[in-house]
Amino acid sequence: MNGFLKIDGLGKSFGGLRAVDSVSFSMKKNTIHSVIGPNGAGKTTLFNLIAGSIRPDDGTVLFNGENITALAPHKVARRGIFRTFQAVKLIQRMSALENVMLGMHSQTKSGIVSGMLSLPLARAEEKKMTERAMASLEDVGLATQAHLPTGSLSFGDQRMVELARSLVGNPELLLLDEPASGLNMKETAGLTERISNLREKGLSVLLVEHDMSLVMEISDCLTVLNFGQKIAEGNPREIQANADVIRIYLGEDDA
Amino acid sequence: MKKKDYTPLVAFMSVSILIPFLTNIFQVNFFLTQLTMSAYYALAALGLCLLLGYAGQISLGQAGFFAIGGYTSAILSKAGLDPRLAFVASVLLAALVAILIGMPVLKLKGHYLAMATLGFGVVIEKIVRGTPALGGADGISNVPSFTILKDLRITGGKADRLSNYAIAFVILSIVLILMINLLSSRSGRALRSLHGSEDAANAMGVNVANTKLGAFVIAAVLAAIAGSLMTHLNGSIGPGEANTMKSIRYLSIVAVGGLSNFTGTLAAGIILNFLSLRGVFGIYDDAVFGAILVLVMIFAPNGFGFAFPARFGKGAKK
Amino acid sequence: MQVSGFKFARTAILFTMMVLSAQVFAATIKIGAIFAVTGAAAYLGAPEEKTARLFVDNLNKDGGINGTKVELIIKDSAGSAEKALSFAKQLIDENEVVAIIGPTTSGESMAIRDYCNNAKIPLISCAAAETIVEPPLPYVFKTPQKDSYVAKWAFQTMKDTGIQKLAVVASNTGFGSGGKAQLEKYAGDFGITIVLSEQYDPNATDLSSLLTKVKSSGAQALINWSIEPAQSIIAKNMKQMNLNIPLYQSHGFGNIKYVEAAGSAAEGIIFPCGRLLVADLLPDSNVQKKLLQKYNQDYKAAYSEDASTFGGHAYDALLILTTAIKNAKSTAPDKIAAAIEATKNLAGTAGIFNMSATDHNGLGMESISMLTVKNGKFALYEKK
Amino acid sequence: MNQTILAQYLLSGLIYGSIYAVIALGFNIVYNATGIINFAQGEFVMLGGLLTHSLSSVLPLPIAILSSVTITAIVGALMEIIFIRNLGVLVKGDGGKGGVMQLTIMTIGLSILLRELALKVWGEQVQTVPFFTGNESSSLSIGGAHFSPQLLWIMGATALIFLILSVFFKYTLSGQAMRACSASRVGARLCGIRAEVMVTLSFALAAGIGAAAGAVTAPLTQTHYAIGTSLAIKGFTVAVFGGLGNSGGAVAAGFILGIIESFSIIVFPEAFKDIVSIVILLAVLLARPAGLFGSREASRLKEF
Repeated sequence: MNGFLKIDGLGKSFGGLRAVDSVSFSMKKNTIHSVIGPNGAGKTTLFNLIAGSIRPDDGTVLFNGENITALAPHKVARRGIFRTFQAVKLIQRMSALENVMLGMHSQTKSGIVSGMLSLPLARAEEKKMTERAMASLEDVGLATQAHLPTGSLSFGDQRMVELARSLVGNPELLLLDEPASGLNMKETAGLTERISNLREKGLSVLLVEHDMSLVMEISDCLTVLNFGQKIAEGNPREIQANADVIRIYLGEDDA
Repeated sequence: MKKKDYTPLVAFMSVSILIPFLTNIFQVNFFLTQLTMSAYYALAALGLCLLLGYAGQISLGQAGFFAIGGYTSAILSKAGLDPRLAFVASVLLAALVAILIGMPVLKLKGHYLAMATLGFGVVIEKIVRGTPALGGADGISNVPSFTILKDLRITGGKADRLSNYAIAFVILSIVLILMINLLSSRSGRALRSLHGSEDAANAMGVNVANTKLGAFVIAAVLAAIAGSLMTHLNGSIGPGEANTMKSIRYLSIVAVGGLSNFTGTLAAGIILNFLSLRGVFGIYDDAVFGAILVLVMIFAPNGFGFAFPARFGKGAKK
Repeated sequence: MQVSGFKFARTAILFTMMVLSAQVFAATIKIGAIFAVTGAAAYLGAPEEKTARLFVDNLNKDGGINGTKVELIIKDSAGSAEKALSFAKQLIDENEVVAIIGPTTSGESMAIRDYCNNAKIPLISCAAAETIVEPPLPYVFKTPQKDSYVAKWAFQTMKDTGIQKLAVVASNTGFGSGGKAQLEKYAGDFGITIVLSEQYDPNATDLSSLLTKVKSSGAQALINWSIEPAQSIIAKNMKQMNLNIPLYQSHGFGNIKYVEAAGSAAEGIIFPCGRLLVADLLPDSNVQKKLLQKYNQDYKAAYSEDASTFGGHAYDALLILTTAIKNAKSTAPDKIAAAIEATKNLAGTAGIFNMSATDHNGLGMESISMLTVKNGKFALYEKK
Repeated sequence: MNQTILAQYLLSGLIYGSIYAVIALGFNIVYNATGIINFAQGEFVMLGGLLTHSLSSVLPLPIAILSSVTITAIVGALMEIIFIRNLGVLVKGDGGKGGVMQLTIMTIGLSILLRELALKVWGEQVQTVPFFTGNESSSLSIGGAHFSPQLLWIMGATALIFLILSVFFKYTLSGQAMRACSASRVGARLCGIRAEVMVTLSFALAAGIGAAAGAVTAPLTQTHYAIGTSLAIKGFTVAVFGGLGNSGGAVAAGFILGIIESFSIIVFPEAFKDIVSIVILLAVLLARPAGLFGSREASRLKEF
């Protein structure tokens, strides 16, 4: 069923600037789909439109057939779509473990009262969340720093905590907003390997990224944006051979 | 397995049990009454600590909810209703008002939220001061005592000093337990994430608006409980309880207590109010609280005081 | 800066010890005083506190009461009822005072009235509200004149000058609402109908809109009942708005500062008040004259500002209390209370006090006279 | 309800409005330069009134007013240098220890200290400032409604201050520098603007204008040590109502609220006047979180 994620004529303008201009593409389940394009092409805006943090002017977003266009971010998360942020957004004063446990918020339901009275439901969920979070931290190799406040972790580690946080609620679709930015070669390689084996675990990933080596290596399908419009789509080989893509990246061939 | 961090609770309860023995040894049992009054003021400050310190939402109207609790209890119990029902009614009314006010107001941020909550407090004070049925500027006096069990009652009499001290500090301990549990639970974590980054909380499925409202209602309910019990203890309540300066004093207490730190707020709330109620500051009473706000913001904007490691849920050994 | 929880316990114990060392035993007569020295009622409380200190200093210079010095413990309640209650309990249970004077405002007095009465400690309030001593509690008294007498005096003068339609404005305080209630209660007895009766915010900085409402109500005269600076603002606003109807004030106007503030707009204001402000104009035969003049001179010498009738309430409270202790020749609170109740024609600043089992204020209609303002000074009002 | 009565209500609305507007302008200056709401603004107005009262007994009135404006401006500058600056947040971007909210809370503490200081110096009694023209009883009239000439002075002062501010912020170099500081401290520093000086200047300017407001309104409103608090709450209400940072909005909002309050007397008792303006403010805030004339984007982006 290819109606996994369908973007149809999505548009958004800020004042005069038409940041995203009726972009449409669809994404198959259990694939890694990347959105690339030069700076200011509207990648992040498109990403935020899908994640629900900004409202589109026109167009629709369908996920598993359901129209989630104008849903608030926390409702989008509840439908199994988790995201990371370009500038890592973690709760500095909370430990890494607690940050990751926050990722399971939408999968658990104990309320304020059961929390206060620490009723069995709350305690059971607490136990489950702690174990899952520790496991998720182990996946990203940060189990030892679980109890340090995230403010004291290195930038690369913080990215990993954010990744762990978005994975702990085993989402259906993971939105990664330039995960490689600020990482060195070694960390990017680790990240590439980690994202590709997510696919083996049945996860689907929508990636917005500059790092061509990462994108070309793991993407099943690519969408190329330029000045808010989709100019190309296809697998990595087709995109690398596409004249328009080369032109916008490498500039006009004067010869 | 992570166990909740009850150390602050143990420290607080041991001190509060110790104090009556001390006052007995030194024959200063009259301290207990003022300590009891301070405990109720600390309870209202505890609510603000949760709202401002943990959920990061400022409120300059906490005294308004204290007054709602106090006045509702005073009027209903004077009208003959059993004080227990009056207490429940006052807490429910405060929660209802908190929801009605909170929903719209919590959309605002920073200065706008400060102004809206300040305005709420001023409106409550003007209504209470200007309505003859609420006793007008003289407030309401000879409010009946609150009989919880057969011989356990909240009243200001000299004979009931120790029992009232016990009631107040038991209530504080219970609330402290509830708060510690809340903070290391799922909704507590969501509440704390608001102070860090609302975007992150939103992205993780936290309904930011409802969580803020939850914190706002809990703060209002704690203030109403404090207002209601204090009114029975004193046997009276005046419009002064809803005054802006009172809300600012709660702010100073939370600030010196360490912003996001329950024990610090309790300690600061009890000690500062105790000194103020004994007139130790004399005519500089307001000045002391003003100076506190200035000094705390200079030296420790995130507050110091009897800070316990602010993170709860420390869990396994380091 | 992390401080472990047990520091909290140690500090609490340390602090308790420190306060205990203040217990000093001295053979003095301990009297408690609660005044709103700061805060919204500072206009009343500050002069009261200054007067009380002056009174006790002079008393102790003349050897105190029957040779024993008086120790006055003054607490600033800033006009808040809960602080007044806390201080009352502290003064009674801890300092073991024989009696308490004050508090300044009616709200505070109502809050602590029952506690003092149950503890059998005499309380002489400096607040005006009638409800403090209606019905009289054995240990509770008050020195300011009854609001009803002040209202009746004003109505009598209005009746004499043919006023039928009256507008009432009062500040939204204990003082204001108490007066407004008495005005509304007794207006009918003098054939006066109240066409408008409203309260305003005590911190009001301009009342021209309220006075416009008075103008449109067709009132023939306006009476304002408050202790705040709003009294002068109303006088000025009326002149500025060309609202030329007679302006009456309450005994709250008894402070020359308000006349200075109102300037030329104060001319002709009529208000019932004690005789303190016109002491020099009184005939020598007047029993209060010497006492009032001495109080005025001592106060001016000590604080370089004019004495006000508000300070006089504290003077009278201490006068009644110390006289009662002298007569009772004992500091047992119950004997003092009985002696206070037995106070007979004691000349105070507010009038001649005659207490009784049913009257715990002791002042009659004759304690008040109508005053007016003539070229910036208080003067006795002569009926034209 | 005849025509003169309506005119009279309108006039008293103008009196309230001009008092609120001139005070709200002070809030906007500090907000424009620093993003803080300076709760001590009410105390600057109080100081202006009390200083003018004291000085006017020894100096001719205009000189007394000028010197109290200068003294208060110095107090405002010193207050910023001693307390606000060392918190660093305003100058080193967010490198400082506390955020903007911590600074606003500090100004609450400072306002209390200034009030207690004034109690020590001037005592608790009420003080007045002589009228600029005529005296307490002089009255002018338009369409049957009478009012004090001081109203014209207040409205004149409001207009003058508004004009000075608009010119200053738009056309003078230091005005633009101050606005740059508010937009981004780091950016301003990169352009060579000495941010510390700008912030101090903004407090001095706000203090001076507050004092001027105090001096010009004191003849009507009288002044005493505790008058600052209620004026600050009203000034803050009007500044927020008009849109924080928008001086034109503040003046308009001041007059709108003043007139509404004046006419509200017909229905509600005067004691509830403040409730009317707060309820209106809350309604507007919820409809337009940036206030009547404030820009929605600016308020949304403002980091609190």
